[in-house]
Amino acid sequence: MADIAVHEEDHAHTEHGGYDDHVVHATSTGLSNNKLAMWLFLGSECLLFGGLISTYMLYRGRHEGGPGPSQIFDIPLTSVSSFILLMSSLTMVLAVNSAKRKDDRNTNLWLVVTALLGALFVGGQVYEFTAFYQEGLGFTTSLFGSSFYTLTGFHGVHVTVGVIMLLALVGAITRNRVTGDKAEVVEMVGLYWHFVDVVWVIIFTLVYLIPS
Amino acid sequence: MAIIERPSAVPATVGAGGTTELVTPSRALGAYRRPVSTTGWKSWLFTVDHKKLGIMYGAVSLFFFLVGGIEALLIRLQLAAPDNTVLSAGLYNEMFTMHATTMVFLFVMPMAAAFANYFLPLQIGARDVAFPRINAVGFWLFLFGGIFLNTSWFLGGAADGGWFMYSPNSSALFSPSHGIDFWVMGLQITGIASLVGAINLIVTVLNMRAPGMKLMNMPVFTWMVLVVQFLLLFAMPVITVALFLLSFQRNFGATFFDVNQGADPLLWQHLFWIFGHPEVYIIILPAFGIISEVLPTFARKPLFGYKFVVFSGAAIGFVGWGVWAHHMFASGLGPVSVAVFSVATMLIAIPTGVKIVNWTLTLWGGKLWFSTAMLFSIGVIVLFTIGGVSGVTHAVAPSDTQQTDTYHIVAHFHYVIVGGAVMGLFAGFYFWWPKMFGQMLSERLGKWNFWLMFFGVNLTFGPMHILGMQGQPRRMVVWPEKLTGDGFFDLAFWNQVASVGSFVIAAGVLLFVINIFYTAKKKVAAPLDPWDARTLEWITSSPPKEHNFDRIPTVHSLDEFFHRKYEEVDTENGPKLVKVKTAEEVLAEEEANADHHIHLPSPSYWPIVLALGFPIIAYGVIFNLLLTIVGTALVLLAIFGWCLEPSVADDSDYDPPAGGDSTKELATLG
Amino acid sequence: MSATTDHAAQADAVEHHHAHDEHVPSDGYFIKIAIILAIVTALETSTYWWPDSMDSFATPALLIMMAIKFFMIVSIFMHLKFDSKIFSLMFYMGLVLAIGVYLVFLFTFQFFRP
Amino acid sequence: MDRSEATVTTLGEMSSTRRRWPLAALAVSAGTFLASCASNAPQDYFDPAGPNAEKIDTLQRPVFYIAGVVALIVIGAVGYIVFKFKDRGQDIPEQSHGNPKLEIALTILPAIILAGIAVPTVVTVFDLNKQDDTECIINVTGQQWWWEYDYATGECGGVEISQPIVTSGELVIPADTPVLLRVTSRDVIHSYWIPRLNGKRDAVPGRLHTLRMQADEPGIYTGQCTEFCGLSHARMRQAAVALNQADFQTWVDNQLEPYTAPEAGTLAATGEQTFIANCSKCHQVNGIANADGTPVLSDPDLYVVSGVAPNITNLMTRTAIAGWTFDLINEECRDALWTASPDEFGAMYLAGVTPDCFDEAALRDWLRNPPGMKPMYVDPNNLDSTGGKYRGMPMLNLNENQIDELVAYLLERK
Ligand code: HEA
Ligand code: HEA
Ligand code: HEC
Ligand code: CUA
Ligand SMILES: [Cu+2]
Repeated sequence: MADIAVHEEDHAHTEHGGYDDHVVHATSTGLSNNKLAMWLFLGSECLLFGGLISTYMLYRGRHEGGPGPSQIFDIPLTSVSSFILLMSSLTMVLAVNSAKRKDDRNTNLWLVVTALLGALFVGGQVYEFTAFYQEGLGFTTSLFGSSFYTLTGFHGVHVTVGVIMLLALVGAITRNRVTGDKAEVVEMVGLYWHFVDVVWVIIFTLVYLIPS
Repeated sequence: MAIIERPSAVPATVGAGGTTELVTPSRALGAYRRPVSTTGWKSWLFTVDHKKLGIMYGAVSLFFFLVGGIEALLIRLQLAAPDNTVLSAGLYNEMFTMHATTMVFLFVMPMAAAFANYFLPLQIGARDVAFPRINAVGFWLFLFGGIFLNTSWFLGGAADGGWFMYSPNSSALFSPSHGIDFWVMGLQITGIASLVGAINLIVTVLNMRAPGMKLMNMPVFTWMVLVVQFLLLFAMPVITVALFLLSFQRNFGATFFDVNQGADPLLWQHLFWIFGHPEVYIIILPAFGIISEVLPTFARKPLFGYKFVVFSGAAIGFVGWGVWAHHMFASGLGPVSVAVFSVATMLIAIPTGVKIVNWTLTLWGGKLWFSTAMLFSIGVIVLFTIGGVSGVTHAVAPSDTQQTDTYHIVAHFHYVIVGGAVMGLFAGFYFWWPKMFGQMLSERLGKWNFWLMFFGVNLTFGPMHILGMQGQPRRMVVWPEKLTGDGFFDLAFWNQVASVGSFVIAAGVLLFVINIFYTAKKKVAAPLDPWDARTLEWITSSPPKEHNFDRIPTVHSLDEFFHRKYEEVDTENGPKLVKVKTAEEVLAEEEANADHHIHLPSPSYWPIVLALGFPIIAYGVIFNLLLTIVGTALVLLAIFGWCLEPSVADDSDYDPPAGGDSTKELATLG
Repeated sequence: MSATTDHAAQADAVEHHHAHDEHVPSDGYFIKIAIILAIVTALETSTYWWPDSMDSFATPALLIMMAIKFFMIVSIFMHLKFDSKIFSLMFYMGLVLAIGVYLVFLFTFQFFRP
Repeated sequence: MDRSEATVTTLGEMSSTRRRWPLAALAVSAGTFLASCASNAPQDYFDPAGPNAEKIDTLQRPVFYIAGVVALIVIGAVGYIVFKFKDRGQDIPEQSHGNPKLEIALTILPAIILAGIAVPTVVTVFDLNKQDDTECIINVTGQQWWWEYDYATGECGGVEISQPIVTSGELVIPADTPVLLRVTSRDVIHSYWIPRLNGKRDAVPGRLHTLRMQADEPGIYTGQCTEFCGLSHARMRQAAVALNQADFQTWVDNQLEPYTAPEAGTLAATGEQTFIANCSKCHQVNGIANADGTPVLSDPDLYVVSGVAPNITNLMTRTAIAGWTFDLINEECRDALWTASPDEFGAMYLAGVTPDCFDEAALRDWLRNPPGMKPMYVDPNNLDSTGGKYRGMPMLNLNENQIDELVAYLLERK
């Protein structure tokens, strides 16, 4: 993702041995290319998740031959994991703030915490899936099953990708391999992470909490 | 000579203040060097240059146009006589499915991407796009996706569900071959290409404009491309969802379209058309952009009502989201939905009409030069209008229940697509060829090309109006003799006319292909400004240097180039436009004030590697999950390499070693 | 190089933001926001134990709380409130389009029929 | 439908059409939108034969004219400008950038025209959707690749239907009576369309859609499945047959007549046995019984993906089979029937497949090799994907004797 704005006249200065493009990118709008791209991507993701959520909404009541939502959802458990994901947004913000202060140590610390919380969430989801499966809701059992697993699965994959990105970022920061503006890279991963959280905010309400 | 600016240990001037900083070369980073070839095949495989990518996009889509065209000719051969046996029923179904898929996804969309890639940076005065490597990935994904899709012909048969692939006919039960799996996965792959391309181009337009290039100074082509990228950005995810649902059903047993489980087949229709209708504007708007460049150039006056044309383009893009269900008037939506979508659809004729009117008024009072590009553009106005008004007859929902799924629809969309989008792209070919290759396509062949296509389109698709109204449904491998009727309107006669017409189009297209080879062989250099053009892409050599502009031009107005050449002088008979500078002089001035120390992105190995992983994953999903793991590993490796790649090539990698001033003198594009 | 700065300066009349004069809220502020979010989440969860008779009240309440959480995260954690309006435009364009299109989509399935 | 014959006629067609080439150019340039004025093909949708199609027609005609005129104006304007302003060495024109007032005017004008189209459109949408005057309800079910009609018991246009009637291919309705079709499907999406009576309505599995049908006069109105439904979509046709009330009564009575077994010792009687042995697992003939008197019941859901095969109790009352694609009657009889005046049509139709008219070629070919005539996914080696079921009628490897017997038997199913 983090390609460098290239047509600009820029000056590179070496830092820590790597070729660090610490460049002031002058763009027409004055905005960073990378951040703009990330926001566009997130705008696009709205339509992706919108489609999955609508499909789920349409099909949630159709579960002949298998358990329905109200039979299997474990609201207290999901609430805990929702809370965990929510808090990971806080730690992410703290990581971004540390990065802006050029405080690598704290940046890394918060990134690791965020990744752990994310991993915990994914773990919760894996547990939830196995539990549901044992209660008779397979991917192919019913329309409800297919659309539930697809929606939450897509979200889970997004979280997993986020965790990998966070950990890779920690590695890159530790070894000074971040190309481009470090704070901005952290911020970009942060945007992605918050978006994934925000999607869960919606899923948690629409899928789990609203009585069907 | 290296085109890639490499960091040299010479002091470079930085910033307005003129402070000097030392720029040192980077160090090699293990295996992750960047390739540096500027000529030869490697320079194409690893290029990140938007112009090279543009040319590759163009070449590949042209190839797919011929493929899709040959499929169309086979369709027309089959339909030339009643109960014909050129194609079997199964093959015929594969043929029209792949004809449409190839034409839409592998020809028109990527051909528009070709022009967008090549000319958008030039038109806004940029040296490249915002994300050159992502740009390269887009191209390779398109190429590999297209090849993947077409390998289905040899691996058990192509998709046979029609291009909108309605469920449940697309379920494994009803289409047991792997064709639809190829279709689903192929479109996913090219879909990623469109999505990343869209993000890239939007950022480019917003962020990389030359000084003075306000949004309202941008050429209309750039504007239309921008609108298209937004449409892609928001439409691709919708089809992505639909395709995922379908492939989960076909490959992993999900139940989304299983009616026995209570599924509603209309789910697919909605998702497809929520994508599909914006898609038709994705198809047409680049062509609108092209002819909005061509018409003013050859009328020698600015586009009439620039702002109206721009806003109407945006309006089309916007309203286009609210009309998708006009493809489902017979699907049983219920009267309220039908009425709402019917009226919404009619609304779209208003902004589109604005464009037609403005083009026509651009011509009014002009000094019209009928070059081939101009002929094609005028052809678009005429043919698109015919297709557009038949679109309005479809928008009238009750009449559409008669028209839908007949040849009347086929007539409508071929008029707007072939008469509109394809002819528009051809206008682009003739208009921009000298800029891209420094050679003029033969105008004489070009005019033959135009007239054959123009008559061919009318001969092929005109009769389809009659066929439709006489009740011939589409997608029928045979039409029966007993239902042809006789007299003036009989189906047999008009089907024959249409079939003959398709070969007339083919002759036109063939002339274009011949023209390319003829031109390449003749090797006559084109004048710098053959058309007396108006926009920024002409303020550079033909073909443009690798860094596009010696000096980033400063823009003062719309039609910047024109205003540098012409000035208004007062004469006795009032003000008069006089040419004060030739294009050569304009260019010389730029060259004389060239920017120093231009920094261009280095080529990269990773885009092609990354893209290659996707078809492997897709084959894996169809044939053997082990392959999927291999593909995924390749993708991960490529991402890893991508991230660790230094931002420029290592000094010692340059070949031949550059000496002295490394910023100039670029290899030609060949 | 002078072209660069010209470039930026002469470019569009769009608000010119620079990486450094951006408003960066303090850690404490974010923690406060997080606490509010946590409280809202607790409220949301509590609806699960509300009696069935309150269902018709719970749904709108949940939707409102969802929206509050959504916009707090987006505008504060994701800085949209402090950042350039262009970012907001890009994101909300997608969001509004998605909401609009999919609501109509569900409407055609008579999803909202009681 | 002999193949060589088809080729011959094609060639004949070609030579006769060559002379019309100049006309072709003329017609195309004259604007094919106006093609609605005259017609010959039986599915011309500008030739309504009932009130529903009529409503559509009165809506679409002016729209087509408007569309044509708009197109002609644009083409005319472009043509005029191209002629008037071509480069004759004039000066470079003034660089004018537009004229907002003119622009706005030319934006509003189409808006007004479209508003004029939108209002009657909406009115007609709701008008066509009314169903309170329905006098007869018929269930129409599509499957790969034929239509089944199921007449519910009750009154239909003044005629009492005492027991359900199940037929295929030809929809028989009382003329001048508002009929409501309840359209659905058993496998993929199909679309029911009788152009001269009404627009299309998709037959979507899992959904029930309604479609109004009404023919003013007795006659036969052809149609075609218009939603792509797989391999033999092109060979999924249908017709609506309208009869006046008395004739409709006769038709209903005939459909409900009890089964008459073939006379013992005849070829047809052997055919009955052959039928029971080979066919009745899929096809139902109402009333047919084994030698011991037990009724023979078909079990198509075991053999066919969609779960049904056509009910052929009264096969010979229909004029075409297998998705109404292959004629049971010869060409003269077909032409006579299709062009019969409303008065004589009923009698002609009720006569059914008479010995004079019967053309057994298609039926024999069908029994010999159904997938050879109509592509269906019935390759016996390739049934894994469907759980062993066929998607059409498979080749049964009947010998010519069996075919003779079956034809003799089927000829009596009227
Ligand atoms: C380039 C692609 C393109 C474009 C631009 C359009 C443009 C339009 N289309 Fe078309 N359409 C398709 C490609 C396109 N379409 C395709 C591929 C299909 C079939 C898909 C399939 O089934 O396979 C289709 C199908 C299709 C249908 C569904 C038909 C059916 O299957 O039953 C409808 C229905 O409303 C429709 C309507 C319209 C309308 C109203 C416009 C309008 O945008 C047209 C507006 C333009 C004009 C009207 C002309 C200029 C205007 C004036 C001169 C002003 C004055 C005009 C008036 C007052 C009338 N189109
Ligand atoms: C971009 C879109 C596009 C384009 C450009 C075309 C172009 C053409 N189309 Fe296509 N068509 C569709 C999109 C398009 N079509 C779609 C979406 C459908 C619906 C499919 C469905 O129902 O699912 C369709 C369906 C369709 C049908 C209906 C099939 C059916 O319903 O049964 C027909 C029938 O005539 C047809 C014909 C043609 C013809 C004759 C051309 C011509 O314009 C083609 C002209 C081009 C050539 C003839 C190529 C030239 C080739 C050569 C000169 C050979 C030279 C070779 C070498 C040099 C090696 N098309
Ligand atoms: C495995 C099931 C199966 C068997 C066995 C079978 N058929 Fe069929 N038959 C079908 C199906 C399915 C169709 C509909 C095909 C179509 O039109 O697409 C059909 C169509 C027909 C038709 C056309 C009916 C109409 O109304 O259009 C006739 C006649 C017919 N079969 C006769 C026979 C005879 C006689 C036999 C026995 C020798 C037989 N069939 C055995 C499945 C079967
Ligand atoms: Cu049934 Cu097409
Ligand atoms: Cu559309």
